[in-house]
Amino acid sequence: MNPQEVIASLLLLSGCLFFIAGTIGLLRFPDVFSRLHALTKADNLGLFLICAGPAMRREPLCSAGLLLIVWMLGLLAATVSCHLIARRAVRSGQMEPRASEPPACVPRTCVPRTCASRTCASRT
Amino acid sequence: MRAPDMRVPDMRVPDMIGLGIDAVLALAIVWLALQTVRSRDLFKAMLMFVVFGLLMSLAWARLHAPDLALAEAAIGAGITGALLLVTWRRLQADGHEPADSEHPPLPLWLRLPTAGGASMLVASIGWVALELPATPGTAGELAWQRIDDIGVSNPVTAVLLGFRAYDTLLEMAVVLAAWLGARAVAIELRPGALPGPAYAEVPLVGALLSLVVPISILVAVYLLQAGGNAPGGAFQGGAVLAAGGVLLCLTGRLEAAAQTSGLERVLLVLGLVVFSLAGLLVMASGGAMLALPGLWAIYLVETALLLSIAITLVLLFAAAPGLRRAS
Amino acid sequence: MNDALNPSALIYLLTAAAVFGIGLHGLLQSRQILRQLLTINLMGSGIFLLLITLGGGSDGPPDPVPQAMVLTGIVIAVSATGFALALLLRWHELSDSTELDAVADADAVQDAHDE
Amino acid sequence: MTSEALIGLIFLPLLGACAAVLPGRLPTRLGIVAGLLPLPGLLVAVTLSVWQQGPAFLELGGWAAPLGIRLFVDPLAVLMLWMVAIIGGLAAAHAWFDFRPGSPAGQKFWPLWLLLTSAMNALFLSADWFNLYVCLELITLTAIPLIALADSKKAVRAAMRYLLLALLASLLYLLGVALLYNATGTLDLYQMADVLAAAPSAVVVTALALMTLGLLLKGAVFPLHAWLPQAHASAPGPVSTVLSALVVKSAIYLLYRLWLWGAADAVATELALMLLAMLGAAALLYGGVLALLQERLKLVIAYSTVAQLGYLLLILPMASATAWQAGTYQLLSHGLAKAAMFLAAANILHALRSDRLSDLERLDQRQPLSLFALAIAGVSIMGLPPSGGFLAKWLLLEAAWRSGHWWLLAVIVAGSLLAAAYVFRILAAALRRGDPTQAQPVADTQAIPRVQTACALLLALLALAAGFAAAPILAFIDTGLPSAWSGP
Repeated sequence: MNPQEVIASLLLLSGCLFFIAGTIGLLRFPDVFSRLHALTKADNLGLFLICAGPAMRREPLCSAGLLLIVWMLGLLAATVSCHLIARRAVRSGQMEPRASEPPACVPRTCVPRTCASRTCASRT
Repeated sequence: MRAPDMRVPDMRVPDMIGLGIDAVLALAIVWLALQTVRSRDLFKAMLMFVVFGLLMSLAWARLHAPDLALAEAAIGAGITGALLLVTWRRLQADGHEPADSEHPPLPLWLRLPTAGGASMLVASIGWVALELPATPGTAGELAWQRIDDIGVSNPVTAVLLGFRAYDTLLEMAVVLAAWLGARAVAIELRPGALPGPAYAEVPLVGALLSLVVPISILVAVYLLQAGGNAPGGAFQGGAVLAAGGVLLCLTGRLEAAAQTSGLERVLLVLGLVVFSLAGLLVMASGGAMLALPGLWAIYLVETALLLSIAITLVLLFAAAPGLRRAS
Repeated sequence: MNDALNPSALIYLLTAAAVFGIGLHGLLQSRQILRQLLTINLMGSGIFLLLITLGGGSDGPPDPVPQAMVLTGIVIAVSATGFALALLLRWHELSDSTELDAVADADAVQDAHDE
Repeated sequence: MTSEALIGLIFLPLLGACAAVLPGRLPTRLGIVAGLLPLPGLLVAVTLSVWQQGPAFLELGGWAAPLGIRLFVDPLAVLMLWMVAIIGGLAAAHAWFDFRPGSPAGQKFWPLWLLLTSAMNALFLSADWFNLYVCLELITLTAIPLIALADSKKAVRAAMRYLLLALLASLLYLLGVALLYNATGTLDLYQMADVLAAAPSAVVVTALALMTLGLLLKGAVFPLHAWLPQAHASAPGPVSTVLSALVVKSAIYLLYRLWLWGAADAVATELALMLLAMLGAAALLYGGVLALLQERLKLVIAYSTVAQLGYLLLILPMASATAWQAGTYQLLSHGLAKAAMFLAAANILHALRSDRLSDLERLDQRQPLSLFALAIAGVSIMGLPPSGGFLAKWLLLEAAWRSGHWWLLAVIVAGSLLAAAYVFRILAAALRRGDPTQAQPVADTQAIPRVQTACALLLALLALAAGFAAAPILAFIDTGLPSAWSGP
């Protein structure tokens, strides 16, 4: 396993970790905005690491360049779709809870039936 | 002579990692198919179907069918997913959500055995077929031996545009028939029925379009010329070009026109006409019907096919007689 | 392929059979035309997967003829789906329902003393 | 010369359809004229060459069988091509008035009609199983929008149901083709015939069963016929004509190719042929009874199609030259008669604005020629001498007698009696005087272009003439017997 292989597999592993983190964020976070936050941040970095992994192992530069383009396109698509989803969420009234007003209930402890606040409603 | 980059690992040596990937991919595909069928909400079922299409393209890649991986990703998941979602949006246009009615056509005790029996039949017959020694002299081996006569080194393109060119020609007739059929049954478009004006004024979308649409054209042309010696070809290129067109429709840059313009009509029949005339000219000049003489003829026909496929898929997506630049 | 059956072809064979069965089950289960189209596409994918798994088994380079058949099949499937969705929109506009038989009973009565 | 004619048969309507898509009236008219008129001329050349030199192959692209696709033309294919040219041509003449080339309806109708003609010609000529799958899909995707052109709720529902079942049938057929290719390594129909015996029987039997199931569903044979009546009854006049006379028969034609040429000596052929004959008998009786119960004229004719298709499957276990003559002659005479009936029914529906049997009284005064055409076609459907239908049923009885299938004799006679019943029921309803008190004025019926009535009448007379002109046609059919059927 020459050093290039080691670095490549390390990059791939860390990329997968970031994807797992993004997915966990998607499942656990209470509302649209935090989920979007988790997804775009973690997955984009994960995608970069995964693209960088094979780029290290490939000798010719052009395939590394291709992987870079793949990542750029992924980035572009992720940011625009995240922007549009967030814009639609705001327009359809799922306002994010203001920092000043304490959230009606702490999401993890909140039992959907009893708590009527908007954030719980949107989570169930 | 085989295309240099068509590396072909021997499938019989089961390397464990490859096996692991195949197993996970197979489980994911089956789970997604199950979700597509079982999820109560139709919108969720369609999304599951799109993801199923993407994983299917991975399965094609694993089965050493790169052309199919491209086609499945571009056509199977991409365009079909876009068609489904835009139809879903139009079905909702007047309010009510199409939901599955409670009483299925066949009771469960009848459905399960038929479906189970069908898949057992397919599995057992497939197993028997896999067990048998490969039949000698199949059309595929002959294709590999005679591939140089076509002048193209990608075997799938050689089969599609050389050995079985007649199939591809009739397939283009099917694509044209689909558009003609869609036009024949089309509902009169209520103004603004084309989805997407809401995204018209978002600044970010403008930037996206100015980057992605040129890239989709570039990729389509690359796939077209790469079709000769590497995975690619007119159909995959056409689907990628259509994706650019679909983006323009979604973001309100293209509007539904009342009439199909002359140019659109010419583009629609271009693929079929160029292919037929090329074949007939070869026959008139003494050769066999549809024996495309050289590489230039194949690329000429492929360009016409690409344009026809792209315009047909975009018009099917827009479900409008024609398209024009948004005023 | 004549000696030990290679496992990865086996995996894809079982996937193809499973997807075909699930598609058929979904087709028999649903009344929604949209879902029926989804299940028909699923069954088509199952058949294409079977075609390539059976074709790809030969120990030489992969057989291009089944690949060309599947490519043609995918393009035909998307054309048929495109037309079917246009017909569904037409049916939805005429009968205000997205199911074929939901209105059957009402229609059967209406059929009897038609115009 | 024949290869140019064969290519012309497929590509002229195809290019005609492309021309019809282009804007303006001239290209559409040019497309129709160039697409449909030359077909009989080309067919004369093809028939002469097949008669003199016998069946011929044409390798497309110059590639030999397993690699390339071959066209094959033999007497059965020529017969079906003649039916496409004649019935398609006359139905097109009938449709010229309902779907004027310049009108918006015409713009939607003609490209699809020309593509359907080209697809049927391609199917009857092709000798490659996967190419036949593409032809079947093209026929489905052109026939269904033509049904939906009728713009009524029933038509669109029938079109949607037909589409879903047709897609399912195509998938089953494709699965069979996939297994056949894996078992034999070739896709060519006639080359596969000799390889099939050596192929593994389990895979071959499953493949043949799946393909047969798909074709039975597309051919609306008895248990799988649910989509046909509503589709054929609610389609526009000329469309239901072509559907009943040609499109449904393309599936039966493929069953003939599959079981009599492709898998002639496969392991399960005798059992399969007997099963298909039983299905045919069931279709004959079930269709006849259902036709008796219908209230609308076009539904009676549609169920009559379901019944008459049964005759085509009865010949399978008989395996003799007479049986083959009977089958092909039934194909020809039923096609002509059924086309005449549907065109006449379309005229009546157009004139009286309703085709309910109860509204048809004093039809002889209101629509004499259409009723006359309906009656003559009924004569051929019933099998009364001297019509073509009679000759077909006579040959069928003779073949059944010779091959010792006694139960088939009873079924054939019962089928003819049922056919007579529902045809006389129509004529009785049409010749009723109705109560003279409120004498319906003759003038209230809408005038129909004379050409449309002439088309229906011409087809009915052709069905009748088929009875007289039998000798040359039967001699021509004899040159192309299926390989295993050389007996008397």
